Amino acid sequence: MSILIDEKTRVLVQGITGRDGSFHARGMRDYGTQVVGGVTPGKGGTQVDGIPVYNTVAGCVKETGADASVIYVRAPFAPDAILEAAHAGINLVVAISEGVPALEMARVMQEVTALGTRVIGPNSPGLISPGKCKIGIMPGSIHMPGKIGVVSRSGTLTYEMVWQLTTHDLGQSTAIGIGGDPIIGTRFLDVLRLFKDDPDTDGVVLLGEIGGSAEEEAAAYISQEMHKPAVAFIAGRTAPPGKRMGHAGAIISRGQGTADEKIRALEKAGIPVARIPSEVGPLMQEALCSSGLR
Amino acid sequence: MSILIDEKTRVLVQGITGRDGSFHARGMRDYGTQVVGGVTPGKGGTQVDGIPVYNTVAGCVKETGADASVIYVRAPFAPDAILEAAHAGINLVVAISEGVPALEMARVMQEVTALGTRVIGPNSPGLISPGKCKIGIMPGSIHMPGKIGVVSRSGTLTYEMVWQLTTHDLGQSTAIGIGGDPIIGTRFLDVLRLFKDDPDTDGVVLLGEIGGSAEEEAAAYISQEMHKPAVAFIAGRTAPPGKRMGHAGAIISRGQGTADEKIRALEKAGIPVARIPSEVGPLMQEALCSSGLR
Amino acid sequence: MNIHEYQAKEIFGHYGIRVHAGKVVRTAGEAGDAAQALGGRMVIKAQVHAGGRGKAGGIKLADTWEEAREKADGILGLTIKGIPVRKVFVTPAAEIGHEYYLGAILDREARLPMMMVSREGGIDIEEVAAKTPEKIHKLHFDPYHGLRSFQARELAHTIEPDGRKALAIAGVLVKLSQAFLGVHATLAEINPLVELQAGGFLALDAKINLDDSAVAMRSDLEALRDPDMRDDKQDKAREFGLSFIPLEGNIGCVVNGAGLAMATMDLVKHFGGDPANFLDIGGSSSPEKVVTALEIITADPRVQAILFNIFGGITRCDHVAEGIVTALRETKIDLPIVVRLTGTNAERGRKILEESGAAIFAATMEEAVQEAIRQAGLNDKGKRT
Amino acid sequence: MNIHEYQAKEIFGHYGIRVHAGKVVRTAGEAGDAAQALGGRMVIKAQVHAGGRGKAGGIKLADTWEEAREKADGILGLTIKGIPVRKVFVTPAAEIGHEYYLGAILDREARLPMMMVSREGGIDIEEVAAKTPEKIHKLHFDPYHGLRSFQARELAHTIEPDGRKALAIAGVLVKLSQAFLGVHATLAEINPLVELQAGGFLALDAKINLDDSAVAMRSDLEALRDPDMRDDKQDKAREFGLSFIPLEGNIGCVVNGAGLAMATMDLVKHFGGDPANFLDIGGSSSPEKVVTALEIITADPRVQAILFNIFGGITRCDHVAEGIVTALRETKIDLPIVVRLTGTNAERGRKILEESGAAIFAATMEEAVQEAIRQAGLNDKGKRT
Repeated sequence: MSILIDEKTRVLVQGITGRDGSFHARGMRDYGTQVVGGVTPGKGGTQVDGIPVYNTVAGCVKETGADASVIYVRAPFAPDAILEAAHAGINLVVAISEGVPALEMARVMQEVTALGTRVIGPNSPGLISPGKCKIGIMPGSIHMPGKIGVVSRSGTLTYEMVWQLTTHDLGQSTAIGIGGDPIIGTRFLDVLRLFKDDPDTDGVVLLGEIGGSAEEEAAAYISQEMHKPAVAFIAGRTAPPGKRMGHAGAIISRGQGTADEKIRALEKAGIPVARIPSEVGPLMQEALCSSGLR
Repeated sequence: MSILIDEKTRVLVQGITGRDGSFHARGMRDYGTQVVGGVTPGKGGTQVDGIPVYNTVAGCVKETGADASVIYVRAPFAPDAILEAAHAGINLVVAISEGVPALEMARVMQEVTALGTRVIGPNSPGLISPGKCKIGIMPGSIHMPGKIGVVSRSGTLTYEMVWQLTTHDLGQSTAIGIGGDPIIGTRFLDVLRLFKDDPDTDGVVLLGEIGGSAEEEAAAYISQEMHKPAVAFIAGRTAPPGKRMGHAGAIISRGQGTADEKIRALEKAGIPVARIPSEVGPLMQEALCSSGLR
Repeated sequence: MNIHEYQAKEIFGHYGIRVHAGKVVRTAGEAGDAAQALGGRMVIKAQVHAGGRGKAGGIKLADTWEEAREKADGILGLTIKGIPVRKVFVTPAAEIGHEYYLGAILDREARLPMMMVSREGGIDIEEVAAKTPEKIHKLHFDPYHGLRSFQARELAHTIEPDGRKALAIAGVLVKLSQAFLGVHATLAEINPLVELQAGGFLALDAKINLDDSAVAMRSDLEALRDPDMRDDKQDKAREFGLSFIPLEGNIGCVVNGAGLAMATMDLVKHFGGDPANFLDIGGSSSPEKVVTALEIITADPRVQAILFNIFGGITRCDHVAEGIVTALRETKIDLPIVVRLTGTNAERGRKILEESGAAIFAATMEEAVQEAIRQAGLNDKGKRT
Repeated sequence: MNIHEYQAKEIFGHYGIRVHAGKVVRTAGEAGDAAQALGGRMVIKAQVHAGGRGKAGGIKLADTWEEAREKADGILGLTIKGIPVRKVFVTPAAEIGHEYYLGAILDREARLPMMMVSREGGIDIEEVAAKTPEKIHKLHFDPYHGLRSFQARELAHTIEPDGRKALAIAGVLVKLSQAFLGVHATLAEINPLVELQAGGFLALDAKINLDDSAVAMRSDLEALRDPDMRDDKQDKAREFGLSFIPLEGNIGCVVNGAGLAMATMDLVKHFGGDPANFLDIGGSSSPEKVVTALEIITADPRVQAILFNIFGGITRCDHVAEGIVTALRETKIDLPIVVRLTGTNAERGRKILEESGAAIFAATMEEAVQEAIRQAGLNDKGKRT
């Protein structure tokens, strides 16, 4: 099993006629994802490699029965695209777009939450349930079906970690990049809740970074409620304060949100924290063994 | 019995140190209403005729246990006052203030609805459950306890009708002025639902006027769901189109919202409509008789 | 509050909606100059707060500036629905394609702003609504944010199948919703929105009504009030907190409360009379308000009798009586005054009036109305003989 | 993006918050003139994007304009936290009463803007937060409307018992929330807000940080960027879609992805090395991006070795390899280049590099980092001998 997406998920691509949208629409379909349609306002009626294009999400949903959407539109148009999907009844919206103003996301999230739609991102690489469905931009080939859940604020660092898990023969149930922005639709906690309830996720790898306090809250949740083995890695131990490290959310602000704080909180909660990336696989194996899961 | 307010209602007065606020605070108390406190920002700690004044509604609620609020502040401050009451946990907010921009009320109502607070008004004379509690500006003396519910978009016209009911020995369970503005917190339909469920309301007098289509919807509700005798009167049969007749909501706009349309809808629904005010009492008596209630 | 087409176009222009340039002028000569400056074929449009300007001859085409001057001269001589035309708008005529209707209103029932669109633009939208309501598409929008782009696109697609055109219309819809919110409109309408043959969409006509309550709080909106359209009486009434609307009849009405004032007018008509006005003296009425009310009413030579219908609540009947007595002392009023006083301090009020001997009393609203009608008839006859 | 105190005060002034007039100048002479024009006792404040200006001697009082000139001269010679002071703000000194803290931020967890207030203003708010968190009161507010007046009053009462003073503070809070929303701030802070002895409340110091994503979309916000604070390398990086932050070390890092770039830096440190920079070439990387990245990195004379850590996904490893080869052809780079390529087109990339003979390959991230550290050491030693 997996969380959020599987072989039955019907995906539509917002911004499908753009460079990124068309490239990744093909990539997702090639991986085996059911890409049932795309949306580009004004280009309805055309096709992208056989995938039908619609003017509106509502129109696409009506014709294709899509229940998930992935957004590749440019940042200024992303809030509207998220709301369009939510109002059209889409359950899961994955926003790849980078550079969405945080205040706009705060406004969008108020509305989306009331509609009951789950948003992943923005500034997310997407999510994948290996062998079943991939929604996003990650290279599918490095993944392997299995029982480890991966949740991360990063993109390529996630690939690095997933690849390592795969080489350690630790397949993944679902791997999710929740996005590098300060205001995001789905937080660590939200994903951990899902992994907790997924009977086929045995352990969780949590990849954090500087900025905010989501890792601290995740640590408390894991130790108090999740009761599944978890291993963490936090990027940015050497990041200087006050600088935005690539991700809009990766900033140590007034001495808060440092990697050390996060590592302390995780270790205090009994969660092993890898000091270097290559420790993640072995630590996970160890954690599974001591829980009797391996 | 009565709806919305009774002898247990604990009322606070927003804008109690103003001319209208202090005058009507006394008037309400003299009628027997439990006026437990007042609010005027910056004047907390003072008193108005022995009624304690607080800086914030939250502070007043905490100290006095108020569960209803009546607002006498000037129009520009009324939206904030309504929200302050709603956020402080007040169940019933009665807004007397006149001249609140309709768009501001639309914004306020979105928030208030989510909080589950009932708002009466703005531009309302208030409501009264005769002999129990009066919240507003109506002359208490013309009312008489009894079993007729009165709901009206007007002020003095309501007094005229209530006085007539009283002289016909038809006492009132509760009489409510819902307010003359286009966007109001409680509509005819909302009040009719309450009267329907009130075992001690035998019949309802509905006083409408030109503008909008609330009377038409009320007509449909009364005939399909309320199943209690009702009598109506509609003011503004001779009002010229396009002019705002005193009330912000009393305007025939593009031929819509005329008195004739409303009268037609009511009569079609089997509700007797008084042609002149003095017919209301007799029509109500008749309606009660034919329902076996008199 | 109504504002003129040219003002509405200025607002739309400010919000990024394309409108033709144009000039508002008060004389035929200025109209000719404006037409010459703008160049080409012109439309000359009467600027009055009244619908049906076209049918009334208030909108004319002109091929040359001389013709523009001539047509403006004709329009400036018109009176449309009782309002003399004091200004015309001179604006280029466009070669146009299809005409659409776009309009935003405040929906009372949903308590939200609502956008309405139709492919049947350029004509009376009420007619479309009455005959073919399925041709009007509606969507509520957020009172803070305005119409979202995706909503605008969905709405635009209901009236325009072409993807590119629909996108352009959607852009106008978003801006229209923002203009609507920005000026606290109760109505903001583009009828028609036209596709220019040269490409692009343009608001050919524009109509905005503003929320009086918002106008009262915002000087920038108050500044849109046209002094030409002002009525001295209404201004004076507003200043004193009275609500006054002139009508055609001969019975001047003074009532406290808008609903009761309407009901009183209706009752006058019901008994065969004709009210001269709607006048609500409001809640907390002082003697001064009553004096002002009487001044406004007696300024109308058609008035033959005055009817007071007062149900005292906050309004104190003695204040009303004092106002009547003061007005009679200060100005000569030789009209019969029928008074019905009930409620707060009614007895005291009646005593004040009895002492002055100025009023005819009635016990109920209906008696008062009937007596006023009788007095008006007597008075009128007395004058004629 | 950080902006200066004087810019933040301009914004606050625009939103109706009272601030002292003042002038930004670049020379001591201008500072003297400004002090003379403003009159009275002055404060001279360094305008740099760094905290702790006071402790660093960047804020001075001056009783006369001659003294203002002198103090400005001293401050304009300072370097605060590595940043040379190029501008000072000359502003009147105020006789002040109590000092409060007011600040708005975006709360990530609640996903809402949040107002924070404390009666302990004028000092380091982080210290208050760490030692006596109960002295800071917080309230979320609506991301469209801003703080409601009643919320502002409730919040003001938590830090000021006097009703009238609390009302005045509440007024500032509402405006602060609106300024915060209006400029898409991530932080908008008044520390301290002071009560003037002459009456009224004034923002004595002001700090605003802006959301880079919003700045990228709004030219009015972009215009607030201080050219003095610009870094040519960072500008160039931004222009090519790279994210670059200079550091102090000797190993130039080129990585795709922000998280991986941070992890790479951490790993360099972990193995005893010292990164010269953070550099994320982003997702869809073209050869040009890589060329630009190499140009920026090799401009730093401290760099002794270059480390590429590429996990190809959307990033194609052959593009990265082509970029390296092109850069080597166009500019003379005599630094060791350690390359780790994995993922999309890694094989092809390696072949391109092998042909040019330019790079040292590593199979994993850890091997690459260790090799880069070794090469930097060798290179450094080689140069010194």
